[in-house]
Amino acid sequence: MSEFLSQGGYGAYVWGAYGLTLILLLGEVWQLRRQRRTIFARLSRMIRLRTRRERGDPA
Amino acid sequence: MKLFRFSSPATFYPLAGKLIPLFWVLTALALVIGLYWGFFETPDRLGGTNPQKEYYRIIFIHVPAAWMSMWLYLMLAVWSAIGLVFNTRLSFMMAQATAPTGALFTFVALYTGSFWGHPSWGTWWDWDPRLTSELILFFLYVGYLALHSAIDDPRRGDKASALLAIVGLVMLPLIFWSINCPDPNQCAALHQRSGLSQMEGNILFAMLTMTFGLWMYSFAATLTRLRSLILEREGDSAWARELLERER
Amino acid sequence: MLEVADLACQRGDRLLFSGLSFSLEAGTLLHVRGHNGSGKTTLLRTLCGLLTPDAGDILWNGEQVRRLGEDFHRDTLYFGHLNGIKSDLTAIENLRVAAILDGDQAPEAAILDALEEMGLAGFEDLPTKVLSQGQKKRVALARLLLSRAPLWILDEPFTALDVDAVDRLQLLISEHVAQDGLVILTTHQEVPLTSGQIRRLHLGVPSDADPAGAGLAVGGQP
Amino acid sequence: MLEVADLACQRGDRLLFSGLSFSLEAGTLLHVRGHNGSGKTTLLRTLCGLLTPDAGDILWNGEQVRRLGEDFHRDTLYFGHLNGIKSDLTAIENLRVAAILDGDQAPEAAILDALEEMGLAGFEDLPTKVLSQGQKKRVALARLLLSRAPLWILDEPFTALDVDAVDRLQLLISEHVAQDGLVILTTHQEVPLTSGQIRRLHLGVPSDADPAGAGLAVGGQP
Amino acid sequence: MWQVFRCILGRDLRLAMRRRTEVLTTLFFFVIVISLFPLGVGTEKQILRILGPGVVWVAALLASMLALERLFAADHEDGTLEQMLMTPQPLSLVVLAKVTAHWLLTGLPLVAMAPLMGMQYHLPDTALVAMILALLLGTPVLSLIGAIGAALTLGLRGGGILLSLLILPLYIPVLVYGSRAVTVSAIDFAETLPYFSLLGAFLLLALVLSPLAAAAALRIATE
Amino acid sequence: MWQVFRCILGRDLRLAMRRRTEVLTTLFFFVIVISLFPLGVGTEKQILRILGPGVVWVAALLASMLALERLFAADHEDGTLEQMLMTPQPLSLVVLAKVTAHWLLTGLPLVAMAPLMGMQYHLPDTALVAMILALLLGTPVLSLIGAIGAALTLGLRGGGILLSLLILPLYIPVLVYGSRAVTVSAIDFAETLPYFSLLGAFLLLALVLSPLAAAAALRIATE
Ligand code: HEM
Ligand SMILES: Nc1ncnc2c1ncn2[C@@H]1O[C@H](COP(=O)(O)OP(=O)(O)OP(=O)(O)O)[C@@H](O)[C@H]1O
Ligand SMILES: Nc1ncnc2c1ncn2[C@@H]1O[C@H](COP(=O)(O)OP(=O)(O)OP(=O)(O)O)[C@@H](O)[C@H]1O
Ligand SMILES: [Mg+2]
Ligand SMILES: [Mg+2]
Repeated sequence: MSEFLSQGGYGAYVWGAYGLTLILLLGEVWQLRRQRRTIFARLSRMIRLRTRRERGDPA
Repeated sequence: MKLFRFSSPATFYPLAGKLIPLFWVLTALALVIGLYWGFFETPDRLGGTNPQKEYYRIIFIHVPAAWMSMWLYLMLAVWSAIGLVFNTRLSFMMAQATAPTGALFTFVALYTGSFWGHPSWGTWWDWDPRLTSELILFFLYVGYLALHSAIDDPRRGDKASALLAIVGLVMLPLIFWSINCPDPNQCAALHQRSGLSQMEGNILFAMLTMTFGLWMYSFAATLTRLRSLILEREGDSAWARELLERER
Repeated sequence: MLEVADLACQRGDRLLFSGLSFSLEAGTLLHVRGHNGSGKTTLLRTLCGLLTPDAGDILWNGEQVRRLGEDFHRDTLYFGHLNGIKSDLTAIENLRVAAILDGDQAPEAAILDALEEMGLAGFEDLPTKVLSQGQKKRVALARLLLSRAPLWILDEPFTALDVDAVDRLQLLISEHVAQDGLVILTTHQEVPLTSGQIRRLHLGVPSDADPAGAGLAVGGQP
Repeated sequence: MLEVADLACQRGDRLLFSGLSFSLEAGTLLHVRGHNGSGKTTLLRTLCGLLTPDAGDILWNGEQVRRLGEDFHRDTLYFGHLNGIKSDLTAIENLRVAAILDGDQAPEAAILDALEEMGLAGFEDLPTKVLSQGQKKRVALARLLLSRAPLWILDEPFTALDVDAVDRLQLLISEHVAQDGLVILTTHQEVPLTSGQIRRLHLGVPSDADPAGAGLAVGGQP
Repeated sequence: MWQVFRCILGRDLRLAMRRRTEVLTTLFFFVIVISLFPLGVGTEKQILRILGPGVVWVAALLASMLALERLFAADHEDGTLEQMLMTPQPLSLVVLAKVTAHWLLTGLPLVAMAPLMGMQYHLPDTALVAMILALLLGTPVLSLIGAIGAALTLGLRGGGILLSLLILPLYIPVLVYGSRAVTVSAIDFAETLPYFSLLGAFLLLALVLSPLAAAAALRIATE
Repeated sequence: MWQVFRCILGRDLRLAMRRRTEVLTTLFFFVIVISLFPLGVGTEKQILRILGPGVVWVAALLASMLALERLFAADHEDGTLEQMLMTPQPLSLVVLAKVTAHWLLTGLPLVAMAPLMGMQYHLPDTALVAMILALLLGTPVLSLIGAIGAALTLGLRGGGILLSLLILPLYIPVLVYGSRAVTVSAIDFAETLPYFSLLGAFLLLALVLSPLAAAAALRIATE
C-alpha cells in the first residue's frame, strides 16, 4: 500500500496532480448545487412576495 | 420540428433533468475503470527514447483534461454561433453553461502538466508552444466569462460574449500557429509531437477511458448548470412557476 | 406604411408590452404616451430597428424592417433622448456630417437656411459646446429640415425647448404630416395638427381602464 | 441657526446668483425654487460646504461653516440628486454603513423599523439594484428617520416617489420642523406644514417681477 | 461610399485636433512604458539590445489598447453613434473609417516615435528600419482587432481593464512576428521577408473581417 | 475612529465580493502582461532570468494603476462619495480605508501570484522570496500614491490613460528599488536589506502623506 502511495518516490507529483483535480471537480459540483439552491430560494421568495401583494397585504 | 421543440427551455428543462443522472453514472463508472487500469494494469517505468518513471501516470488526467479543454471551447463557439444566427435563447445558455467547465479543464491541464514537467523536465514551466497555447486558451475562457459577467443585461451579455467566443475561435489557429512556429524560416523542422501510436495498449486504454469519463462529467456539469440558468432567466414564466409550485 | 403585428418587448426581466399591433398610413401622427419607464423609448427604438423585439413583426411598405436594413434607414429619421451632435464641432459641421451620412446632398446654403429657420443665425460656426441646452437641441432638430425621410421617429422632441421653438417644431411636424409624412413621437404635451390624423397609444397599465397593458385609440383632427 | 450673507456662486462662466442673504431660525422650512439650471442644486451644495462660494459667508450658530468642518457635518443631513446607496448592498447594509459614518449608534432594530416605516418591509435584505427607482429613493430617505441632525438639506426629495410616499415624506418634514429642526429643500411642488414657518426663495430671473435675479419671500403657514 | 468614408475620417481627425490631449496622452504612455523598463531591468547595453524589440512591441500593444477604450465611447455618450447606426450606410464602413482615423492618430505617431525608442535600447540601424516597417504593418492590425473589443465593452463599468483582458491574447500573433522580425533584422535583413509577408497577410485578413465583427458588436452593444 | 475604518473596509470588501469580476480582471491583466513578454522577447532561460524582476514589477505597476481608475469612480457615480464627504469623519481616514480595501483586493493577490509568475521566468528560490517581500512593501505604496491620481482624475473623460500619465512617473522609485532588490537577492540575499528598508520608508511616508493629499484632491474633484 505504501509502495502504491509513494509511486516510486514521485507520490507528491502524482497525488498532487490527481488530488487538486479531484478537489476542483468536487468544488464545481458543490458550486453547482449551491447555485441551484440559491436560485430556488430566490424564486420561492419572489413567489411569496407576489402572492402576498396579490392578496393585498400592505407589507 | 422536433429539434425546435427541444430548443425551447420549457421542454428542455425536464429532459435535461432526466439525462443528468445517467451522465453521472457513466462518469463514475469510467473514472473508476480508468483509474484502476491506469494505476494497476500499467508498467511503473517507460523505457524507449523518452524514459519516464511513475510520474508519467499524470498522463491519465493531463491528456484527457487538455483534450476536453479544447473540445469544450469548440462547443462554446458552436453554441454561440448557433445562438447568434438563429437567435435561440437556449443555445446562448448552453454556451454560458459550458464555459466554466471548459476553463476548469484548461486549468487542470496546465496544472497537471506543470506537475509532470517538474520531475520530467526539471522545471515547472517552460515556454514550450503547447504549454503556451494552453495558457492562451485559458485566457480566452477567462475573457469570455469576464465579459459575460460584466454586462448586467443578460441578453446583451449573451450576444456580446458569443461574438467574442467566435472571434476567439477564428483567432485561435493563428495564435497557436504563431506560437508553434515563431520562426517561419525553419518552421517545418520545429513541430514534432510524439504520436499516440507508440503508446502501450494498456496506457492508451486507461487514457481513453478517463477521457470518456471527463466527457460525461462535462455533460453532467454543463446540463446541471444549464438547468440553473434556465430557472434563473425564466423563473418568472408560467411554466417555471408551475414547476416550482410542484417541487415545493 | 408602417405595420406592427403582435410586438412584444422585454427589458431586463420586465415585460414592457406584448401583443401590440397597429398600422399607420401616410399622413398620420402617432402619439405614444405612458408614465416614466413604461417603455416609450423602448418601443421607438424597436421600431427603428435599434432593438430586437422579443416577438412580433414590423413591416415597412409590406416588407420586414430587419430584411430592408439600410433601405429602411434611408426612409427614417430618428431623434432620440440624446442630441447626437458633437460638442466640439460647429453647428454647420455637425449638420454637414449628418447630411452626408444620410445620403442627402445638402449644400452649404441649405444648411445655413435650416439653422436660420431654427433661430440659430449667428451661432452657426461656434462649437456646439458653448450653446445652451435648448440651442443644442435646435441644432439637432435642424436635421428635420434637411432630411427627406418620410418616417420621423421623435423621442420627446419638445424637452428643453422654449415656447417659441416648441411652436416652430409643431409647425414642422404638422407640415410633414400634411405632406403625407408619417410621424411617431412621445411627449407629455398635446400636439395640434392642421391636417392629417392623430392616433394615440398609451403604454403601461393605465389605472383601471385598460388592464391589457397597452391601448390604442384613434383620434381625428383636434 | 443658519445665516447666509452676500453669497455669490458662479458655475462655468455663468454667474448663477450673487448678493444672496438670508437667515433661518430653528423650526423653519426654506423652499428654494427656480427653473432648470437656475442654480438650486448649486446653492444647496454650497450651503453644505461641498462647493466653495465665490463670495459671501455661511454661518452655522454664528460660526463659519468652513471653520466648523466636521462638526457642521455632524449637524447636517444632505440628500442630493443621487441616492447615495450602493446597488450591490442590501437596504440594511446601506443604512448600517450610513449610520456608522454619521456617528450614530443605529441598532439593527431601529434600521428595520425605519425601513418598515418607509414601506419597505419584505425588501430589507435584497440588493438594492433589484428595487425600482422609487423604492431605492425610499431606502435613501430612511436615513431621515435614523439621523439626529437638526439641519436637513434635501434636493428634490419628492421625485420618483408615488403619492403614498410623498405624503409620508411630507409628514416627516413637517414633524422635523415642528421639533425645531431646520429644512432646506428644492422641489417643484408645494409643501404643507403643520407648524413652523415656510420661507420661499426664488432663484433665476423670474419673467419681469424680480430683475435682480434672486428674490426671497417669507410665507407663513399654508 | 468613398465620400462617406472620407466624411467620417475627416470628422474624427478634426475632433481629435480640437481635443489634442487625448492623442498626446497615448504617445506619452508609450514613451513612459518603454522608459520604465531600463529602470526595472538594468541598463546593460547587451541586454537592452535583446529586450528592445519585445519591449517596444509590448508597449505599442498596451498603448494602442488603452487608446482604443475611447474609440466608440465618445460617440456612444453623446448619441452620435446611435445616429450612425440609423444612417443608410453600411456600419462596417463607418467602423473602418473610425478605425482608420484612430490609427492615423495613435498608430502612426507610435511608428514615428519607435526609432527614438529603439535608440534608447541601442538597436542597430537595420533593426530600426525593420521596426518601422513591422510597426507600420502591425499597428493597423492592432487597431482593427481592438475595435472589436472596444465595441464589445462599450459603456461597461471598468471597461479599460476588461478590454485588455479580451484583446491582449488576440494580439499575440502580431506581437510574435513583429518583434521577431526586428530581432532577426539585426542579424540579417534579408531573413525578415517572411515575417513581413505574414504581417501583411494578417493586415489584409483583419481589414476584411474585423470591421464586420466590430459592426456586429456595436449593434449588440447599443441594444 | 477604528469602527469607521473597519466599516468602510468591510463595505468595500463586501462590494468586491458581490462583484468579483473586477477583482479577477486585474489579476488576469497582470498575468497576461507578464506572459506576453517571453513571446515578444524570446524564451531563452538566461535572458528571462534577467528580465523577470523588472517585468513583474512593471506589470504590477500597470495593473495596480489600471485598477485604481475605479477606486473612487463607483462611489462618485452613485453619490455615496458625496455622502461620505458630508459625514463627520475625517476624509483622509475614509480614503485610507478605501485604499486598504483596494490593496487587499488587488495588491495582495498580486503578491500571492508573483511567485508563480517568477517561476515562468525561472527565478531562483531566494529571488522569489525577495520578490514577495518587495511586493509586500511596494504595492501598498503604489495604491497609496495612485489614490491621489485617481482622486484628481475623477469623472474626467479618458481618465484611465491620463491617470497613467500622472502616476507612472511617481511610481519610479518603487519600481527601481523593488526590482533591484529582487535582482540582488539572486546573488546574495543579505545585500537586499538596504532596498527593503528604503521601500519600508517609502511606505511609511506614503501612509502619512498620501491620504491627506488624496482627500484634498477628492474635495476638489467633487466641487
Ligand atoms: C494543448 C494542451 C496540451 C496537450 C494536448 C497535451 C498533450 C500531451 C500529451 C498527448 C502528452 C503525452 C506524452 C507524449 O506523447 O509526449 C503530454 C505530455 C506532457 N505534457 Fe502535455 N499537453 C498539453 C498541455 C501541457 C501543458 C500546459 C503542460 C505543462 C504545464 C504540459 C506538460 C506535459 C509534460 C511535462 C508532458 C510529459 C512530456 C514528456 O516528458 O514526455 N502539457 N501532453
Ligand atoms: N438596457 C436596459 N436594461 C434593462 N432594463 C432597461 C434597459 N433600458 C431600459 N430598461 C428598463 O425598461 C423600462 C422602460 O424604459 P424606457 O426607457 O423605454 O421608458 P420610457 O417610457 O421611455 O420612460 P421615460 O418617460 O422615462 O423616457 C424601464 O423600467 C427601464 O428601467
Ligand atoms: N460642474 C459644472 N461646471 C460648469 N457649469 C456647471 C457645473 N455644474 C452645473 N453647472 C451649470 O450651473 C447651472 C446651475 O446648475 P444647477 O444644477 O445648480 O441647476 P438646478 O437649479 O439645480 O437645476 P435643476 O432644476 O435642473 O436641478 C447650470 O446652467 C449648469 O449648466
Ligand atoms: Mg424615454
Ligand atoms: Mg438640481
